[in-house]
Amino acid sequence: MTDILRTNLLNPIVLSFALGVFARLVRSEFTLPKDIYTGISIFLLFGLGLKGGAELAETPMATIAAPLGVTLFLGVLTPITAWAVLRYIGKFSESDAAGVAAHYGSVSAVTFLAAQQFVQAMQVQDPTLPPLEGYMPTLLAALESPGIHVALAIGALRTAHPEQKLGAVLHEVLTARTMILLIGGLIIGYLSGHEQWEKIAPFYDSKGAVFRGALCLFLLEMGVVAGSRLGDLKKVGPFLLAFGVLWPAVHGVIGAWLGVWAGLSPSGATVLGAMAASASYIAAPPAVRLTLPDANPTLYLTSSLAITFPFNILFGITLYFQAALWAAGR
Amino acid sequence: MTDILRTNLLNPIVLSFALGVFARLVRSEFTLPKDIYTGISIFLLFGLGLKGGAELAETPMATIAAPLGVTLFLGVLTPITAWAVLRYIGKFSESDAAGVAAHYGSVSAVTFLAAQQFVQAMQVQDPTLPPLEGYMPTLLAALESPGIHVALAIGALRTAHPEQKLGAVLHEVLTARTMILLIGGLIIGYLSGHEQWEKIAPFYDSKGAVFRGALCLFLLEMGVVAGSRLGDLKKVGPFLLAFGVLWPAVHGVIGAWLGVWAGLSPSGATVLGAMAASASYIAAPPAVRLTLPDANPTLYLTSSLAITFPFNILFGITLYFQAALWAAGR
Amino acid sequence: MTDILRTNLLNPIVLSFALGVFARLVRSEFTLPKDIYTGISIFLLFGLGLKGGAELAETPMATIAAPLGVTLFLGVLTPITAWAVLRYIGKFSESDAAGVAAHYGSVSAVTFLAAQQFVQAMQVQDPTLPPLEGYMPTLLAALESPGIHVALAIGALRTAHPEQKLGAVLHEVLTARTMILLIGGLIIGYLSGHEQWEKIAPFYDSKGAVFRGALCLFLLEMGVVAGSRLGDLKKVGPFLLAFGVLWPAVHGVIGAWLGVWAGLSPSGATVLGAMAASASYIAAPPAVRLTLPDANPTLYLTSSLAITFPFNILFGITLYFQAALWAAGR
Amino acid sequence: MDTTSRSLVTIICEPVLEQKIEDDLLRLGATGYTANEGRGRGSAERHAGEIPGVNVRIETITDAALAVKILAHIQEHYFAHYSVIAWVSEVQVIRASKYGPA
Amino acid sequence: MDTTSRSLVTIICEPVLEQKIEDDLLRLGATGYTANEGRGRGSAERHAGEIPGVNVRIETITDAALAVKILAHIQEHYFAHYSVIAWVSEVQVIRASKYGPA
Amino acid sequence: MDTTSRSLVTIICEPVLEQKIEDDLLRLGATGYTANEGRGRGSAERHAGEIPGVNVRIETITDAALAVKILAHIQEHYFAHYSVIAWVSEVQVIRASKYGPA
Ligand SMILES: Nc1ncnc2c1ncn2[C@@H]1O[C@H](COP(=O)(O)O)[C@@H](O)[C@H]1O
Ligand SMILES: Nc1ncnc2c1ncn2[C@@H]1O[C@H](COP(=O)(O)O)[C@@H](O)[C@H]1O
Ligand SMILES: Nc1ncnc2c1ncn2[C@@H]1O[C@H](COP(=O)(O)O)[C@@H](O)[C@H]1O
Ligand code: NA
Ligand code: NA
Ligand code: NA
Repeated sequence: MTDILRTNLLNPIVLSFALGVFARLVRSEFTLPKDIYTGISIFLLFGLGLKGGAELAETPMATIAAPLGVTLFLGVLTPITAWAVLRYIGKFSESDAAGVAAHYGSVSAVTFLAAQQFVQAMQVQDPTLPPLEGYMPTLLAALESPGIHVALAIGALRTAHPEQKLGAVLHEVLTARTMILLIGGLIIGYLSGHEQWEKIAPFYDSKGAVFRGALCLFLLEMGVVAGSRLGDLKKVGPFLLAFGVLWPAVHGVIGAWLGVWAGLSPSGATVLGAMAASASYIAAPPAVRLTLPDANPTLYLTSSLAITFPFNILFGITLYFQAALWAAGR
Repeated sequence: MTDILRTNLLNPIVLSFALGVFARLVRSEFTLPKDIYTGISIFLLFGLGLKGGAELAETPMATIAAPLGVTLFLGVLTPITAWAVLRYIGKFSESDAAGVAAHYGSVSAVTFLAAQQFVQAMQVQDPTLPPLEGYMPTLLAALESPGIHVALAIGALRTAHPEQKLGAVLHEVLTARTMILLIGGLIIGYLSGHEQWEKIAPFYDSKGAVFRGALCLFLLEMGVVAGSRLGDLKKVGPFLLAFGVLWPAVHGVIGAWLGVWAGLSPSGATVLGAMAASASYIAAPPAVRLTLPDANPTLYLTSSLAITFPFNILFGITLYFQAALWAAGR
Repeated sequence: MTDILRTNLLNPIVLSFALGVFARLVRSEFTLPKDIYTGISIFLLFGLGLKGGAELAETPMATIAAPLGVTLFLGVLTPITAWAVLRYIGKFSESDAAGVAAHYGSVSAVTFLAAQQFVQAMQVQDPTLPPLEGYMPTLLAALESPGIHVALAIGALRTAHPEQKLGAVLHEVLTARTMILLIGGLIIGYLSGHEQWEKIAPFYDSKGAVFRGALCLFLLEMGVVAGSRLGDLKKVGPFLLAFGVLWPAVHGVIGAWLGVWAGLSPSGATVLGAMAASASYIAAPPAVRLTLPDANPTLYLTSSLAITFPFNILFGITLYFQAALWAAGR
Repeated sequence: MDTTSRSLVTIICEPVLEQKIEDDLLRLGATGYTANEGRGRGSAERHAGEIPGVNVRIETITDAALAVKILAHIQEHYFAHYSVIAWVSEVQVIRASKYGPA
Repeated sequence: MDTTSRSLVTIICEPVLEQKIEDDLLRLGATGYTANEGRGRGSAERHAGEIPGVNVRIETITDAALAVKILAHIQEHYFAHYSVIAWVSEVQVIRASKYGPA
Repeated sequence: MDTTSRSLVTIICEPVLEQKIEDDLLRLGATGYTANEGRGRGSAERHAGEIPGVNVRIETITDAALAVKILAHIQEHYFAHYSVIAWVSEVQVIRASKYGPA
């Protein structure tokens, strides 16, 4: 486990994140231009979708049914457990509890990508590991939005907001960049099929170097952003600090275990675990901001960006991998 | 023909365009950042020029003379025919007729690229097809500006604009981004030659995956832009709707036929047809806006972006390919 | 020598720079979007660092000690000589002399890259040349900042600026984008090692096509920027014109000679010479602007961007290569 | 040339509100608006965006009455929970008709 | 510290006009200008650009007389056919000399 | 709805000064500021940046006294050697408390 951890920590992707944090800590003015940051995320998400769609076209419905079901189940379970813990153990306000829960009910695409890279590295070390399922991006798309809606519904039911228009938010989430690119990419990849994908693969190349290289740049900026939130760690209090580390771990282990149970390979289950453990910081924040205006953004942004994201990247994924191996009885 | 059409419609490039339109129709806020959009177009145009220049260095003057002559002829013919139809059949105002004509007299680089991708796909299916001429980008550069000047001259002659400074516009068009990158790229590629090109080819790689992948992203945004113009379709009236579909088809078939006549391969003639059929939406609009201020932008932007561009991408190119095959007696 | 020069001048990288200058001279509105320009420079610097770090991990300390020492020596020598010449022969004001000297004491990463590309091309022509040292980026990082501090210290000692906070400037320079990316990249590359680098190399691929292709785009914009400064050539006077060409040549030859003396290959010595000869136009300007407000930016920006940079790209590098060969007795 | 006095309302808000506020403006009767990105610092930092401190600057030219209505609307709906500030200044315009009846 | 009253002219126009209007300003006697990108909505949408709604915001500080001259110029040359709006407001500046004689 | 009169200070400076001036503003007592990029032309071209003409536009809402203090500070520290201009205009704000005591 320790040397798996070392391999993970000495990975350029993880180190790029660390560099970004460092740059922020030394108050460097360095930052990736906003448009470049957006451009890279568009590139990564669209490539992910295209690849996943092409793979999906070769996947029998029967194979994906169970994993998909488990994923949707996680999309309902995780926001509720997160909300319950925050509300009743953490004594958070209704809005704050629901707001943070919405983030943990959704998923962080970058954490997904990091997990994917991680298991691919593991497969190099241990060729006996079955390959990662190609249709994982479909599960990513499926986990993106349900959790947000569940949590916002809870929040809406238990508070009364003049402003809140759940319909508008539903629309906002479903038509968000991430969804358009991921689901759109999946459909395009599915329709045009594997042969067509091969013709553009080297550009997106989600298995390979291009993808990994772009991910480094992206995590560099993620580090800067997370770093700029470190100052808020004091503000969020010890409970959220603990929650941001422990609860993802719980979700991740459950996710990995359910993944194996649903027939995913240990690699696939690890990625599913990372998805369940991850907290959204792109789709969820605006949705929460508009539906639950009195939820404090510092709480949900800090916990998802500055606590849970780094935890998953640094340690979580390795843990979920162990859980998956154990669940698979390896 | 139908399965050629299917192949074309199920192409990631075309589907990306459709996705962009869809995103706009569901009122998604998704859009490619302006600078990324510009960056990709710079990348595509410059790569196109470099490649074309390197090929040009290996092309005897005699080979290219006839195709070049035909291209310039199309640059004079298409704006005049377009203008005549709009003015006398469509009863458009002098300025509107000339303004729209300027767009159809020029060329859309993206349509050129899509046509190039199309014929390359056809060659995979039918290896007996002679390869696409490498010097096509030279023809693209040649067709870019003449049509604009012809149409604006017509407009200037028949109206009197205090503001209009044809000189200034000539300068504007000749020094526009497209010209600098395309012609500049051609010259650089020509001077540095094939061996040097090989050393940077994988980055621009206009034949291959990188180019195609970038084109997908570009068309995604083109779809968003075209989609945002769909609402104007009502405004432009039935005549322009019909014109935007039928007239390009006429230009395209003439172009393909003349291409074969000038000795181009069916593939080359198809691309030339697509060029003739396409309407500019980058170089022409500002030029027209400045020279013919009272021409209504909604007319020329909607027809070129929301009618003719999609038509060519979806059906036109396939049609011009058929015309070229027929003209070549295959 | 002449045909080496021709090879260099007919290189796409150099020609792209020329195209940019040309675009500016014909008053084209063409320019690379600011964010794309920044994005490419981030890509190039980070890739350079990662590659250099991976190489560094395989380099025994003993091997690099002497070259590193010589580099630091150049970092102290060049600003002092530049300052002395400008102050006592050029009769520049204290601030102007120190301000310009700060630029020549630092280094231009793009000139470094151009030199690297040049020697790689030379190696293709003459396979007997020993390969370029892989750890050169380390030297680049080492030469970035000392020269700025030496020159600013001189300026500070000899003038009295209410505003000047050397501490703040030291921080600013050390945490500047270039340093974060270059040194950060070096450390990441060093820690993750060669095997990990191989996995992302195709994306950054500093030896190969991707890097070269991106460099073309970057130099295109550099040309535009340099071109927009040509008008200032009149303003800076004949002395600075001569200085901007002759002094870099002197620094370059000294650098190449010292490089060979320190055990670098002729290729490595050429790159070191180019580094010594080059003038910074990213790190130095803001630092000088803040510390020596009364130094005239037109002087240092024009000399480094519009005089010395083109000179090195066009002729300097070839010269330093000759010097290195001669010093190596080849 | 005769100029007319109008009110220029400037609103600075976190990006998540841009669309909403722009719709509000048109609904309240503004004939148009101009927006651009900015970054800033204020008393609270409550932006719901990955990148903190980024915000949007919205300007609209209206008649005096509408300006007051807009300020009141902003105050009522957004001040409590969002990072928003707004101010009004008097400007002279030509073709005043463009901005609705005075 | 003594401040002087000057006029701040703000012009919002479609991008294709930026260069032209900036040249006009300097020719008319403005000592400088500041421009930045924006997006907007108005009564007409006549932008000649692929991306609709994008426009440019140009500001120039001038003396009162020039301000009127500029507005008149804009009105005469651009209002008829282009998406342009302009307004003037009074501001207090230091080193008034920078903006031409009062 | 009652509005209060405040001063809007606008500063346009070369990018290298942005951080410095923003810090100055807060130190002098401003409760916040908004900045965005622009490009411009003026009498001098002394920008220390690769890309000439790019500059930053900083706005801050303050009370009248602080506005004067800020202008004086800018004049004293930056006018001599930097490309900076600044002006003040009067605006009406709501929740005036946000911008410090009047
Ligand atoms: N005094 C001020 N002057 C100018 N802009 C301000 C001021 N206070 C706040 N802002 C802007 O309003 C945004 C939100 O302010 P706040 O709600 O105080 O965080 C900030 O990000 C600034 O862009
Ligand atoms: N009432 C208004 N307030 C602020 N900006 C406006 C207003 N009306 C129009 N604009 C701006 O002026 C541009 C052109 O307006 P129009 O000519 O009405 O399309 C729009 O894109 C807006 O940016
Ligand atoms: N009269 C003016 N009106 C508006 N902005 C100006 C004016 N003069 C200068 N500026 C702005 O202030 C910056 C610096 O001006 P200067 O110090 O004269 O070069 C310029 O780049 C413009 O953005
Ligand atoms: Na989750
Ligand atoms: Na055409
Ligand atoms: Na140097």
